Amino acid sequence: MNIKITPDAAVEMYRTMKLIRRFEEWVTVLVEADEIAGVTHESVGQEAVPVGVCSALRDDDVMTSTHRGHGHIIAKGGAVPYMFSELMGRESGYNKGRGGSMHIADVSLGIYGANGIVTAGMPMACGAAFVFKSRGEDRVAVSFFGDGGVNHGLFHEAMNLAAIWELPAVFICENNQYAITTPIESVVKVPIHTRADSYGMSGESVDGMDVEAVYTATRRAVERARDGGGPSFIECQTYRYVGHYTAERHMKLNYRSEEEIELWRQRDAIEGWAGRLIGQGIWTEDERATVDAAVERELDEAIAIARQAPWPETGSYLDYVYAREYPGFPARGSDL
Amino acid sequence: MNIKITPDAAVEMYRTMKLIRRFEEWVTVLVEADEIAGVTHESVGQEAVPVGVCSALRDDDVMTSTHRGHGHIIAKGGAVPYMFSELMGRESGYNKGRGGSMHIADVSLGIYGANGIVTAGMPMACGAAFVFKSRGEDRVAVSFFGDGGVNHGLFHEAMNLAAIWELPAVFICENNQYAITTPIESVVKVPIHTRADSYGMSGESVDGMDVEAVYTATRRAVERARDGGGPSFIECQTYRYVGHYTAERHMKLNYRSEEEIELWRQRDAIEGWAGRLIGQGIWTEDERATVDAAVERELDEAIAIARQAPWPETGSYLDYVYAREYPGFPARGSDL
Amino acid sequence: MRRLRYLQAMNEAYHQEMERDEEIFILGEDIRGNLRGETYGLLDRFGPNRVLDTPISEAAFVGFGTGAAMAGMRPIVQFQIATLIYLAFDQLVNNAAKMRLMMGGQVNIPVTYTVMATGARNGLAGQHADNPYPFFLHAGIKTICPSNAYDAKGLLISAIRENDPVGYFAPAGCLSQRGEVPEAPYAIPLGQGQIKREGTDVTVIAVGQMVGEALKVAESMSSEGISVQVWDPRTLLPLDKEGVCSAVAKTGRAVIYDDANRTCGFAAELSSLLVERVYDELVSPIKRVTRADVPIAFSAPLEQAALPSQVGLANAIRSICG
Amino acid sequence: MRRLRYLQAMNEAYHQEMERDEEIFILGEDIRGNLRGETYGLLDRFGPNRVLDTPISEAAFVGFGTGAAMAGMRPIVQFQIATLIYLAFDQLVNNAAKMRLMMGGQVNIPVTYTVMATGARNGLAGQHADNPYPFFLHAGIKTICPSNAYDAKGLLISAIRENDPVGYFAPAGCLSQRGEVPEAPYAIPLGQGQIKREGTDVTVIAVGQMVGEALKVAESMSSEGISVQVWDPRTLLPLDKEGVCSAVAKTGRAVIYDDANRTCGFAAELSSLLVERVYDELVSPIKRVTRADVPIAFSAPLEQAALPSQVGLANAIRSICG
Ligand SMILES: Cc1ncc(C[n+]2csc(CCOP(=O)(O)OP(=O)(O)O)c2C)c(N)n1
Ligand SMILES: Cc1ncc(C[n+]2csc(CCOP(=O)(O)OP(=O)(O)O)c2C)c(N)n1
Ligand SMILES: [Mg+2]
Ligand SMILES: [Mg+2]
Repeated sequence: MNIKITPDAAVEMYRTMKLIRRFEEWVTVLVEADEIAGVTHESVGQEAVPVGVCSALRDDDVMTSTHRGHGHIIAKGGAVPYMFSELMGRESGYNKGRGGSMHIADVSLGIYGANGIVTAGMPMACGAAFVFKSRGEDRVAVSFFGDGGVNHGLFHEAMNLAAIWELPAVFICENNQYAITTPIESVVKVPIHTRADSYGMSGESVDGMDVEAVYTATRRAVERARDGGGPSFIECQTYRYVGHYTAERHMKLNYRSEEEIELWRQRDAIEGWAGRLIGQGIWTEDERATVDAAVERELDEAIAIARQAPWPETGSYLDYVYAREYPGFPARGSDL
Repeated sequence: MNIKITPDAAVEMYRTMKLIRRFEEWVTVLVEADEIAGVTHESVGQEAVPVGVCSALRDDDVMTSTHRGHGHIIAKGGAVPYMFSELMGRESGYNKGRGGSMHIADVSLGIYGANGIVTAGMPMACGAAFVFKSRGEDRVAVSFFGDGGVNHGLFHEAMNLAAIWELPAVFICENNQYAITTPIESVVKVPIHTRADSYGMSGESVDGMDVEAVYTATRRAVERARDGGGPSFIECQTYRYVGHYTAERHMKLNYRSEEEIELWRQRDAIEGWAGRLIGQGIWTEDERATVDAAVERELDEAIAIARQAPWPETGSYLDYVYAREYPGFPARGSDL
Repeated sequence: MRRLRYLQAMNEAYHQEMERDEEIFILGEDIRGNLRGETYGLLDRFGPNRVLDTPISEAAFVGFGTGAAMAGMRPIVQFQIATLIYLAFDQLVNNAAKMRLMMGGQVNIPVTYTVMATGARNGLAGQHADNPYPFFLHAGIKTICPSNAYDAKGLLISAIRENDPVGYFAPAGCLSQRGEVPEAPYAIPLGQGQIKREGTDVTVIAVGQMVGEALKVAESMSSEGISVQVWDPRTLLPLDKEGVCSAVAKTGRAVIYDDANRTCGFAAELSSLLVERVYDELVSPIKRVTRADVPIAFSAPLEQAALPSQVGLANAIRSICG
Repeated sequence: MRRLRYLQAMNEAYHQEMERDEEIFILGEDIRGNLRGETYGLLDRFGPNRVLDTPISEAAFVGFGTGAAMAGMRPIVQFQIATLIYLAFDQLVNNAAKMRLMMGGQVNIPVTYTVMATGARNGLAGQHADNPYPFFLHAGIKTICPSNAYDAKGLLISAIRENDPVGYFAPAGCLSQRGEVPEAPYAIPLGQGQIKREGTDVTVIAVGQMVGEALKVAESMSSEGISVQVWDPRTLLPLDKEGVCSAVAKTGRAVIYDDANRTCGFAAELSSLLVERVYDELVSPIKRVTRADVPIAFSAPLEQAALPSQVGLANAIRSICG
C-alpha cells in the first residue's frame, strides 16, 4: 500500500501539532494562574502521535483516550473553545464542566472520553469495535494508552479480546519512556511492541517523533481493520518534554536528566515536520508564520470564550448521573 | 543437565499419581453420597502434572494451587486423612473445616492454598519468591493455573512482575483444553507457552500426560530459579476425563465428544508410566499390585478417620478471621 | 397459571427481550454452555454474534459492555458467580457507573449485569458465598434482587430496558424455586417494593431469598400472638422509600433481615433511613438480622452460624415486641 | 513540641518502623520518586530491596504483598490514589481479607495498605475523588482514617505492627496540615476513638478531614447556644463502640459527618449501631451529613454541592437541637 500525504494534509498535520503544543502551553499558564483546577497532564513533545494516528481516521471512527488526552482530542477534531471551557469548569464545556481534563469527551466526534484510569479505555474500544463489526459497518475504534499501561491486566485482557474476535481496533501505545517517575526499562523486559505477538496480533514500533511514520503505520492498521483483517498494535516512541503533570515543575524530582530531555527536544516533531515541508519546497516560512499566527488567534479566542462562559448551576449537581431518575435518587448528602 | 529418575523415585511417582486418581474417584463417590458438600473439581486424567512438577521440588519450596487443587496438594505432600477431613468439613481438616475443597492449605508443607479465583495465586507465588530471593534462600515458588487463566489480567501482571524482578518462580499452566465449557482455541490465538516471550521469560510446552516430561522440564526450571536465573513458564498439555465439577455428570453438556475423551484416555499417564516401568524391567506387575493395594488401604483408612472426626463447634464461627480481635469484631449478625 | 422456576423465568425474559430488540446481546463465561439453565436456547435462537462466550477476563468484558453501550447497543453482561464482580470492580464502579455524569450526559450506558447465584450456600465457602450488592449500592449502581420467579422475569425485563447500568442479583437459594409466571412479557417498574404479607406489630424487611424465610417466620410468630408484616424492596436502588416508610410507620417496629455482610450493608442503610424519616412513629429500636462479618466457612455448622437465621429473626422480633 | 506535616509524620513512622524491623518493606507506584513526601529518604536509607517501585499492576502487587506476608515478611503496599483499590479489589476483599479464616488460622497476613489522598478535592473529578473506606468496612478489613499528624504517625505504627491486613486512609485534605508530633516512636492502639471537643447538646461524629471542619462548626454553634461535642473514631474497624455509645448517650443527639458516599456508608453503619445500642438515650433522630451519591463533578460549584459542608452540618445540628 502506497500511502501519500497531500501538501494540504501535510500542512494540516503541522497546524494540528502546533495547536496541541500551544494548547498545552496555555494550559500550563492557566493552571499556574489558578484558572484551571485539578490535575492536568500535558503532552508537550508527543504531538506527532495523536496527529499521525487521527489523520488516518475518519470522522465516524472512534477513539478512547487517557489522562494525557488533550492532544488526542484536538487531533480527533475537538474544538478548543469547548475544551478550554471544560478545563475551566464551565457549563459550555464539552462535558458541561462535569469532566475536566481527565474526562473530556465528544461522542458525536467519536471521542469516547479521556480516562483517569490507566488502560480503562482499552476494553471500551473493543466494545465499540464489536458493535461496528456486528453491524457490518467499516468503522474502526482506536485506543491510546501509555507505556505504563502495557503492564496492566486490562491491557492483556483487552488485547486478547480484540485478537480472538478479530475486532476492527487499533491499539496505540504512546511510549514516552516513563510512567510518572518509573522508566519503562525497569518494568518491562522486552520491546513493547513484541507483546502483540502473544495475542497473535500484528505489532510494530514506529518513531513517534515523526508524524509521517505514525500516520503511515496507523493508516495501514486502520485499512486492515476496515477490511476485516482484525486489530493491530503500534508502539510510538516519543517523549514528554514537561513533567508528568503541571505541578511537577515545582517539585524536585530527578528521575531523568536535562540532557535526556534536550536530546529528545532536538528531534522535535513539529520543527522536524516544518523543516521537511519547507525543505521539500512544499511550504514556505511565510506560510508557516501565517499558520502559527492563526493558531495563536484560535487559542486566544477560545480562552476568551471560555473565560466568559457561565458556571454550572450549583443546584444541578444531581443531574446526569442517571438517564432515568427515581424519587430520592441520587441520594443527597443530607435528609433534613 | 542430565536429569535421571531413580527406580524408587519412579515408583513413588506412580504411587502418587495413583493416589490422586483414586482420591478423586473417592471424592466423587462421597459427593454423590452427600458426605462432601460444596463444589469439588476433580483432576482425573491430569495426575502427571502435579506429580511431575512436585517431584522436582524440595519440601521447603512453596506452591499455590487452584480450584482443581487436590492433586497439587497430594503431590506436594498433603496427607489424605487431613484432606478428607477438610472435605467433610471437620475440625481436624487441614483448614479446620473452614476452607473445603477450594482452599486446602498446609503452610508447613509449602502449600499456600488452593484458590477459588482463577489465577489469584500467581501474584502470591511472586511475593513468596521475592521473600526467598531477598533473604538469600534458594527456595522456589511454583504457581499452578489452568488454560483459562492465561487470559486473565492477573496472569499478565504476575508474569511480568516475576520477569522484571527475576524471581525464583515457576508458572505451571495445566492446559486441559477447556475452561468449563470453553475450548481454549476459542479464546487464545497462539500456542499458550509462547505468551512467556512477551515477558522475556523462558516458556515451553510439554506433554502433560508424561510424568517424566513434566518432571524434567520443571526440574530444569527449578534449578534455574534456584541459581538466580529467574522465572519460567511451562505449559502442560493434559485433559480431564471427568466433568468440570462433580455435578457435571448429571448435566447434559455437550461441549466435547466422547471420542475426544477416549482419545486422551488412551494416553493415560498412570497406565503409560506403569507400562514403561514394567517394560523397562524396573518394576513388576506384582509390585504394582502391592502399591495399588496400599493406595486403597491408605484411602480407606483416611476416609474412616475423616468420617469419625469431630465437627467444628458452632460457637467458633467468629474465630480465625483476625489474628487479633477487638471487642465487637468480627461483627455478629445480630445485636440483641 | 404456569409455574416456572426462577431460572426459567429469567430465560424467558432473555428470550423475549432479545426477540423484541436486536440491539440486545449477552456475554459472559459459558453462556453458550448454559450451565444453570438461564441461558438455555439463546445461542440457537440468536446465534453467536448475540450470544458471546468470553475468555476469563471479567474486567475487560465489563469494559467491553460499556464501550458497546456507548456505541449504541444494549449488552447483558453475566457474572457466573457473584464475587466475580470484584475482578471488574474498577470498570463497574469507577467507569460504567460514573461515565454518564463525567461526560455531562452525552451517553447512556444501558448495560444489565446479571450476577448469578449470589449468597451461595452449602459449602461454597469463602470466595463464592458473598452477597455483594451493598458494594453496588454504595457506588450508586442501580440494583435489583428479585425474590421469586414472577419478580425475576418482570424485573429482568425492566433492567434490560433501563438506560443505565443495572446490577441484577439472582440469589442462589431462589434459582430453582417455582412460581406463577405469565407468558407474555411484563415489566415490573424499578423502585416499587411490595408488602408480601400484611401485619400490624412489626415490619420485617427482607431481601432476596430472605423473603421466603421471613414469611415462614411470620406464620410461626402468629401463634405467639405477634402479627408480622413482610416487606420486599425488590429493587434496592432505586429503593421505594415511601413504601418502606409507610410500612414501618404502620407497625412502629422494624427488623431488617438481610443476608449481606452487616457493617455498611443494606440493613444499615435502611435502619438509618427509617430513623431519619419515621423516627416519631417508632416505638422500639430498629433491629438488623444479617450475616456476620466473616468469610463464610466451608463447614456446614459454621456456615449456618454465620448466616442470618429464622431463629435469629424470631428472636429479634420478640426482643422488640415483648 | 515539633510540628510536622501529616505526610512528614507518616514518613517518620515509615522510617522508624523499617528501622525497627527488617521484615518490613514497602512497594507501590513511584515510591522511590517520592511524589508527595511521605516516602522521602526511604530508598536511600533502606535500599532497593526494601523500597520497590512496581509496574502499574495493582492487582498483582496486592497479591504479591499477600504472598510475601504468608512467607513471613511484613509488606506496606501503597496506593498512589484511593480509587486504585478498585483495581485490586478481588485480591483485597476476596483474598487477603479472607485468607486467614479460609486457612483455618494457619497464617497471618500482616499487610498495611496505605491509601493516599482519599477524598481528593479541587477538581480531581469523577475517578480520583472517592473516599472508598466503606468498601473496606463492608468487607471486614481493618480500616484507619487518622485526622491529624499526631494520629497519623501513631496509627501508622500500629497498623504496621498489626498482624492483619489494615487499610490506612490518608485524607487528601489533611496531608499538608501540621500538628505536634513527638519524635520517639509511639503506637496509638486500634479501636480507640477520641473526644476532640467536649459538649453537652449533640455529638458530631466526624471522620478524617471532616474532624477539623466539625471543630470549626462546633465553635460557631456555641454562639447560638448549642454545645457541640466532637468525636473522632480514628479507626473505623475496629470501631470504638463503647466510646461512641457513651459519647452519644451523654448528649442524646448525634450527627454523623462523613465524606464518603451516603448509601451503605460509614454514617449508615454508625446510625444503625447507635439506634441498636443507645435508643433509649436518644432524644432526637440521628442525622447523617455525607457526600451525595454522585460521582464528583470537576467544576468547583458542583464539587462543593456534592460534598458534605459546614453549612450542612450546622443545619443538621440546628434541626435536632431546635
Ligand atoms: C490503573 C492506574 N494505576 C495508577 C494510576 C496513577 N497514574 C496516573 S498516570 C500514571 C502513569 C501512567 O504512565 P503511562 O501509561 O506511561 O502514561 P504517561 O503518563 O506517560 O502518558 C499513573 C501511575 C492510574 N491513573 N491508573
Ligand atoms: C477469575 C475467575 N473467573 C471465573 C471463575 C469461575 N470459574 C471457575 S473455574 C473456571 C474455569 C477455569 O478454567 P481453567 O483455568 O482452564 O481451569 P480448569 O477448570 O480447566 O482446571 C471458571 C470460569 C473463577 N473462579 N475465577
Ligand atoms: Mg509513559
Ligand atoms: Mg482448563
